[in-house]
Amino acid sequence: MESKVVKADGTPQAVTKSPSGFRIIWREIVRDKIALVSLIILVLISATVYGVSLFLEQDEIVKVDLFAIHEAPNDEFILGTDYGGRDIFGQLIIGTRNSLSIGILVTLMTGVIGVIYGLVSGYFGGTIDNIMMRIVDFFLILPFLMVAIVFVAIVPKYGVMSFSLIMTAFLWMGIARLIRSKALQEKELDYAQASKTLGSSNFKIMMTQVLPNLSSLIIVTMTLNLAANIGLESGLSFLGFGFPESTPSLGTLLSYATNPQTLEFRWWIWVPAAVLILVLMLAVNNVGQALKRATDARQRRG
Amino acid sequence: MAFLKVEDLKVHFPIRGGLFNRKIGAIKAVDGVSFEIEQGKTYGLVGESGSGKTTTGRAIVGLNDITEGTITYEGEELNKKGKAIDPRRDIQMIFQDPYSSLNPKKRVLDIIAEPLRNYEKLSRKEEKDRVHELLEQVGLSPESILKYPHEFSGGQRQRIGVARAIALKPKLIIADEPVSALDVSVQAQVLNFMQDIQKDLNLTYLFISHDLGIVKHMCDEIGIMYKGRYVESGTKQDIFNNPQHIYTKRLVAAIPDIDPKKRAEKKQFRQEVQTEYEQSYNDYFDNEGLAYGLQSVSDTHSVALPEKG
Amino acid sequence: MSKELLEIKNLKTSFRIKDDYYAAVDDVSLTLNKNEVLGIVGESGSGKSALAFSVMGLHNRAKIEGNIHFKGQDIANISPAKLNKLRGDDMAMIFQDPLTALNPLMPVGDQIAEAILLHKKDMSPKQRREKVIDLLNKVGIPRPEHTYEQFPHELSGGMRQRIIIATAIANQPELLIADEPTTALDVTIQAQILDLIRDLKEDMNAGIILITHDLGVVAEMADRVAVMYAGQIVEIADVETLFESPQHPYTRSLLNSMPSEDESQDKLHVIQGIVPSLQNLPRKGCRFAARIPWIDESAHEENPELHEISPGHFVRCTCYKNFYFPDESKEEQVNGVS
Amino acid sequence: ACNGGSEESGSSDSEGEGSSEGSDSEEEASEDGLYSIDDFSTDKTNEGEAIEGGNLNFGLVTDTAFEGTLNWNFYSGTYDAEIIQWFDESLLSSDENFLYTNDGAATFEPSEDGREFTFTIRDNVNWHDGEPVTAEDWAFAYEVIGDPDYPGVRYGEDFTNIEGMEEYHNGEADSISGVEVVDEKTLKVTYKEATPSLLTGGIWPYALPKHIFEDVPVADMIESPEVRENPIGFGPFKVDSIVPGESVTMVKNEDYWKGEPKLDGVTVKVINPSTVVQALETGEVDTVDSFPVDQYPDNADMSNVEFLGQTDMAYTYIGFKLGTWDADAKEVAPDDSKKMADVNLRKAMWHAVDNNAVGEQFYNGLRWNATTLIPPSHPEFHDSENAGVEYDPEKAKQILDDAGYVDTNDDGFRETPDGEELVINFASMSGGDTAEPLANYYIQSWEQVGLNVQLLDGRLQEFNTFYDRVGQNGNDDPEVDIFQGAWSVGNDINPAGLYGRDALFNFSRYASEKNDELIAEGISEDSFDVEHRREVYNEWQQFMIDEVPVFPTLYRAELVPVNNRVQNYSIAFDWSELYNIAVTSEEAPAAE
Amino acid sequence: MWKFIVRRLFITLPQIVLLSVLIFLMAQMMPGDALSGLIDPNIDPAAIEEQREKLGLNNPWYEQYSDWISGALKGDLGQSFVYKMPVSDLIGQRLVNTFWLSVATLIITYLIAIPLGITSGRYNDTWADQLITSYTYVGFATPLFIFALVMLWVFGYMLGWFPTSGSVAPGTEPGTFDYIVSKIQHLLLPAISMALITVVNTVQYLRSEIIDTKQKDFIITARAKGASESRVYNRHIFRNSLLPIAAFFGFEITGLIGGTVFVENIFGYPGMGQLFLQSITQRDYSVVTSVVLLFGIASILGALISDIILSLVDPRIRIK
Ligand SMILES: Nc1ncnc2c1ncn2[C@@H]1O[C@H](COP(=O)(O)OP(=O)(O)OP(=O)(O)O)[C@@H](O)[C@H]1O
Ligand SMILES: Nc1ncnc2c1ncn2[C@@H]1O[C@H](COP(=O)(O)OP(=O)(O)OP(=O)(O)O)[C@@H](O)[C@H]1O
Ligand SMILES: [Mg+2]
Ligand SMILES: [Mg+2]
Repeated sequence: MESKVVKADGTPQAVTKSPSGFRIIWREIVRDKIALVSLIILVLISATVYGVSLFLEQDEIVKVDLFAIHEAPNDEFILGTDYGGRDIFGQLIIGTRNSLSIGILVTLMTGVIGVIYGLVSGYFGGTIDNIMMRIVDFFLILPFLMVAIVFVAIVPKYGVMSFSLIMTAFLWMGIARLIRSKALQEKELDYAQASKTLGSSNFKIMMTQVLPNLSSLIIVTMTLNLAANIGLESGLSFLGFGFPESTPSLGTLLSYATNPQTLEFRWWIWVPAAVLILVLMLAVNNVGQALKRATDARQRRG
Repeated sequence: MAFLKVEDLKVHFPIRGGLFNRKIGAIKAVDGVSFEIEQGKTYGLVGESGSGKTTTGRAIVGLNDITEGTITYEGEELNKKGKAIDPRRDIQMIFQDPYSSLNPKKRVLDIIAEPLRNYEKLSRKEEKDRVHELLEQVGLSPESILKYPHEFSGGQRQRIGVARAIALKPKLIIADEPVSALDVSVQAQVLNFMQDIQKDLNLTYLFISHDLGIVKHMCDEIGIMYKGRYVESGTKQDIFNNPQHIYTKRLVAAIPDIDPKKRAEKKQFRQEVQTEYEQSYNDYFDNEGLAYGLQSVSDTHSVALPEKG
Repeated sequence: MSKELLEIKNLKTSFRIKDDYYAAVDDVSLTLNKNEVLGIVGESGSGKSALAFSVMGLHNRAKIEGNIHFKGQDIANISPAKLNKLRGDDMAMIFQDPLTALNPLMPVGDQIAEAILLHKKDMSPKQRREKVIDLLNKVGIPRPEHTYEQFPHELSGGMRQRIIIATAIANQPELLIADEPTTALDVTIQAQILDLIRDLKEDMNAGIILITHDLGVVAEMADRVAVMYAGQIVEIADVETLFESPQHPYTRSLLNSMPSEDESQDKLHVIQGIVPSLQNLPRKGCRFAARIPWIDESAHEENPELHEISPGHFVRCTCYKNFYFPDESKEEQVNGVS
Repeated sequence: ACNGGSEESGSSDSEGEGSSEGSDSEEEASEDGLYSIDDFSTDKTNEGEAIEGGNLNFGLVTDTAFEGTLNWNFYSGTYDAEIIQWFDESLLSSDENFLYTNDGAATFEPSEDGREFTFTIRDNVNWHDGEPVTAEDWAFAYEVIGDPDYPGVRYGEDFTNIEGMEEYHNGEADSISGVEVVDEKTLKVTYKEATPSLLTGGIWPYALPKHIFEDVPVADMIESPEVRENPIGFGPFKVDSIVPGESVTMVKNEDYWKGEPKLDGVTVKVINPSTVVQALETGEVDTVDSFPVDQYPDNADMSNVEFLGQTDMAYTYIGFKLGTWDADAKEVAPDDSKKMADVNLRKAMWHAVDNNAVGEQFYNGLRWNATTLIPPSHPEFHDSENAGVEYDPEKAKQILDDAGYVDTNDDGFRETPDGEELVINFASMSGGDTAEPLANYYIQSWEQVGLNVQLLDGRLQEFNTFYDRVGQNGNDDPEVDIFQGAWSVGNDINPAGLYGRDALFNFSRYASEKNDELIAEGISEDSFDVEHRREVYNEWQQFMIDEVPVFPTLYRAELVPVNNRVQNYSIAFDWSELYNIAVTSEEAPAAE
Repeated sequence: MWKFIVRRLFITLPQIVLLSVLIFLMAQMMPGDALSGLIDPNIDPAAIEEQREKLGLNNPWYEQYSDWISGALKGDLGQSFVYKMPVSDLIGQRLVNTFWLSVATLIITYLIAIPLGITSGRYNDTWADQLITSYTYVGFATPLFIFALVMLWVFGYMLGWFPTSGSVAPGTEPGTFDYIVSKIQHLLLPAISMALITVVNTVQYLRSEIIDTKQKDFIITARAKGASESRVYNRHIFRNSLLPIAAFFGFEITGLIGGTVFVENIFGYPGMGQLFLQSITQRDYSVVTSVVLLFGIASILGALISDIILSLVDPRIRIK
């Protein structure tokens, strides 16, 4: 791909400096108005959520107030309260922070594990690859939900970190497979072969030659994964295996909607969370899709 | 003692299948190839696609495992583990595709410095100086050092590849179709340049190509491969003026002539060769369609013919 | 009726890049007669394929200006339906890469049959099949019945190229455009394919445009040769003239850079620089001037035109008159990147 | 009949239980959005003219499938029981105090010493297949449950108390000496000990049709088609078809011993709790087994139903760990060194929580302050005079100060009298919307009086985990200091199963001689005298208030909405006239 | 072909065994057991203990496991502790429901996805494409369970078009026409809800596949033959683009398993997903193990089916 593009318009004399991969990506996002808006929204939400939550005490927010149960939005509680008399707005802020943190943590951890695993498997190929892929296959058939449930039951402190770890244990395979197939292709390319003849060790080739060439793929996949991962926790919470209420998250807020009374009569508890999830996922997805276009020359806009 | 000696080289790739992914057969990519190269010379390896040229080259630099046979470099057998000095430093490779052989994410500096970093402990400054020196040697301006490969034309890229290959001052370079991805005009540039540095650095080339015109231009000795085996080897003159094997003849006849006036003549010749090829195919190839062992017909010239008698 | 099969007049094919159009084929005029092979040579990116695609009407997002008369009909701006009637029937094309040019999921026989089906609607499937087998025979495929059912990936490069040729000649076209038909093939196979095209030409009495960057192929195949550089024709002449007395600096450089038969010359000629990209093409003055900097600027025309220097031999720009190869010893100094 | 919560609820005049008039005011909350159980009736008001036949749709509110062991002798899930009651019934009926009466399908006659019971089954009581229900069938039930291969969970003290049962169960005897078939319709059962509990559910009142189950091995009965696909009984309706886990359709049993049912049939089907309101509003179901009380306030004005209500046979409590379970001796081992061993501490913690506020705020008055460990659902034994312990944080502080629990290091929390940090670990169960805020509320309340109570692991415990840690297997988790649980109580009020010395379910592991005495006295022969028994239990209730091994927190209301078209319906515990139910229209009206 | 299938199954065997051991271990790690749910002062703890002993719940896990696996090898998946019936019977009932739900979902998914994907891919960057793409984005961002809840509300209750729980109307005779109609009515809404969300992936995939194929050289060849635009699309582009979708089919099965857990719970549809959750909360180990194993086998089979389909429709891939 790359070579074709260059072959057609790579004139060293005239092109002072062709943009690097990151620059292309950035340009693409800026050009794509929706993606740009999405990115701005994302940054704003994250800044607000992480910023404001610095001033909010999680313990204070989840403090039960018997005399403020189920209040509709009013001056004191901008978004009303839940059945514990707890401020929804505060929960929303902290909840978004927690959900975002999970999304990011899981994405990063699955990313790191998946990339390394896939890289090793794809790079070495042969029997190693065979064995490693069987392991992946095995993980793929594990009943994710059940394991999560077991963990919820037996892990005493169930918080953002332990939750992310469990999720990670089950979500690294996708990216590992993707990276593996790319690494399989990439290592056959002459530049990787050239490195070998130049005396570079396998590890060095993997890390310094092959990996950088997968970077745009990794960025795109991780962004799209981030979108999916933000929604993950809400699903488990819905089934009742998410966080305790003392750790608010978008999922816990959303899962209040399983109570039909809340769903019908107390929109302020779950609608903001639903909207936020939707907005977050849409925004991340938009950015991800723009990144995807940026890395795929054929789909690049202009 | 020959500079590089390849003896009865075999490289087989397993074909896997069956119930437990067992080996059920082998692709005999290289199947008993022997040749010698003298220092400072250019040895050409010619053959049609899939005949095993690349595999031979890769086996010499150590990218492919050898199934059988030996490769001796300056009297030392390659592929023997536990040697004090790594002779591979002396053997480098230039790749066919200048677009894929340079890591698109690396700057020229990093690309060229890679072998230096692996083998020589240089300071930043020394390293940079060496790279500058190498760039100069291959005729690229020093400011290229911070650019990415895609900012160069094909010919320039191939020069970067060469700079990298000569960084360790190798003695033997395997050039696997170094110009076939390039335009005619650029081809010339690279070929000229390769000849120049050969003189300057006293390099030995194993020049792999399927373009007979270029091989003729570059090489002193030539080996013709067919389905993993040699069909003929000899000096340039032997091959072009006195081809013995029908396959070689066919190859030579197929080269288009630049002179339009010889068109008819050429066609005539080609047809003759074709007729001969069809008639005497069985004299030159065994039942499996493979070439026989080499028989020397002169000091320099040997041809794959069935043993007489 | 004139014997001209195809007449291209002032053809300009422009691609949209960012917000502007850039001409990849710039003011090209050509004629092609029946039973004639016109070779087009030039470096990569010089616009050869763009020209061929324009004739076939295969560009979907390019702007095409000028006229293309095919059998007296202007096909440059013609309705898709009418064009579809011509394509594959009266004019056909052979592509460079025989693997990607075939649908990987269709038996090759069906792919040939499609060309017939589209233009000979009254043929029965059985007749069609026979015709395909016939064609396969014609292009020298050993077991046509067997091959009919095979898929592209099961065939070698040479075989695939034969399939493509069979598809192209299925309806006895009067115009055949071959865009680098042998670049991807081994020399021995190349020779066979070229022979095949030549035979077919004689059979069909067709006009052929043969696009290549291999001067040897042109020398063997063409009756007339056009040399393209940066979207323009810089020289056109019949094949003997061109190889015997090339005039344009580009043509001469090109010939000089080939390793030649006689080994008198140790060093090959190098053309400095590379073909500029579409956006960076100099649109004024001699487009080749930048690559022969030792020739004085005054030697070039301001608006280079084709000059007929002998009957049928045209050369663009007057710089050919003053052109010489620089001193051999200086020549190796190739420009660095600036 | 009960007093809890009614003072604070400030409801308009409370009407007597069972009054059928004034339905208008019943479902109206007073101005502060509170409801009172006193405003609900257990009986459906009849409106309009009943039609001939018609079908009733009965919803089982659950998000799981029912198990489908449709026989009294084998079932273990409550949903199965809700289904079985339509087609099979107890041979003995009981009154509002859960005492067996002689109005049922069988009558009984206790002997002088109260150890021997002679039962006589009425003549017109026949199985759905026309076979008469015989003494053999009843005895057969005893034999099956007592069989060593019996796969259910009913074999317990009620059975081991029968003479010869243990020998039979251990395989030492071929028959149960205490169970004797006198004639076709007469059965005699002899017990080892006579206790008043026998008459409140201590007798197994269900028969098992021998002619059907005779040839089925006992171990296989529970999965036999006779239990799962074509269950049989002698109740007012006959099972017609079953969609496993989802629904059961029944048609009337014309041969029902009390008379032909008015309805043509009944359909019982599973309704998800989250959609139960819609199912009622649309008339998809006429009524349900129980209605999620937390959904009531938002739907109190549902126009097509009448809400029936009564005090549930259950209470919520907070327990204090006072010892451990001695598995070898199979009894409670009290331990004075436990963190909660000081009764003052426990008492103070009770004073510190405002259960009336909890009931009003979390449950809109549909749960209310509990006073004693015998809930008002058992009016005969619930001591309505006993006011329990009132909410008084100042008093709580006072008690703690006096007992030496003071804050010595100024961290805002009290230390133990020995000056050590006091951190109390609180285990509470998850499930239900209010579980978490409720637990937090308690913690906050205790913090108000200076006690540092922490939620165990910082979160609620899932059901199974909770009971594992609290000690359902006898392995009490030493981490747990206090816990919040709930008990639903049986017909028999004998507290031995929950607070006795040898009760595994005595999770607080409290035992004392006085307690042993009182419990024993409650089921002594003297206690056949209800008056005496009441006195004993009043004393026990007060004793538990003084000792506080656990303290009750909330009593609860049970609400059941019934479509307006339904007639002759009641949720009273002693009501058993299913055959009398009628409807006024073919289709159930939907809500406006 | 058969050899290939056998080989694949052979490879998966150890996976399945490992899986079963793992599930067993996990089941043991979960607090409580199937009888914990019976904490009821009306039931004698001794009776419960006796049952535990009888059911072997007090045995060490490996004994329980070997009992179970040796039964499983004979086709006996054991007894459900909660339902007191053979697990195979229990699963049998649910499997049928889930099977039909999945089939309906798949059919609806493809019925929606293919036209949308084709439109979006063929006319890319038109308003129609943008509309469809927006839908896929929103669909991607919408949690399935919220969507399903809303669907249940709107179509089940507000409009009353569909039944709201169960798999069949009570009292309908199996085998009758009414029964079949009722079954279909019951699974339509869950299937549509699930399909509308899962369709998103397929549409996106199909779209990019078509855009990809559009730029292939052989499309130019087809045009050069004189094929009209519609023929080019129908004959070459769609056929080639639908191929990877067909191969996706098997993997969809794996995805469906996750979806059914949510959807069956929301719609009160008694299938495997519901059974799974329920038996986990009830600690009905033998059922959990069997259900998970079936899920595992289903996803393995799904992958296998994908490979087989791919090899059938794509001549480039040959399975020996
Ligand atoms: N890693 C490999 N695994 C299996 N087969 C291989 C491998 N590398 C090469 N081959 C096979 O070995 C044979 C020889 O390949 P090789 O690349 O050496 O040919 P070549 O002469 O260089 O051809 P070309 O002119 O196309 O480069 C071919 O049939 C090829 O398919
Ligand atoms: N669809 C397109 N959009 C934009 N630019 C194009 C397009 N097709 C070709 N070009 C540009 O037009 C110029 C001429 O391309 P063309 O393919 O005709 O060259 P060519 O002479 O056929 O080269 P080659 O020998 O590599 O095939 C090149 O600069 C190319 O980058
Ligand atoms: Mg090669
Ligand atoms: Mg081209």
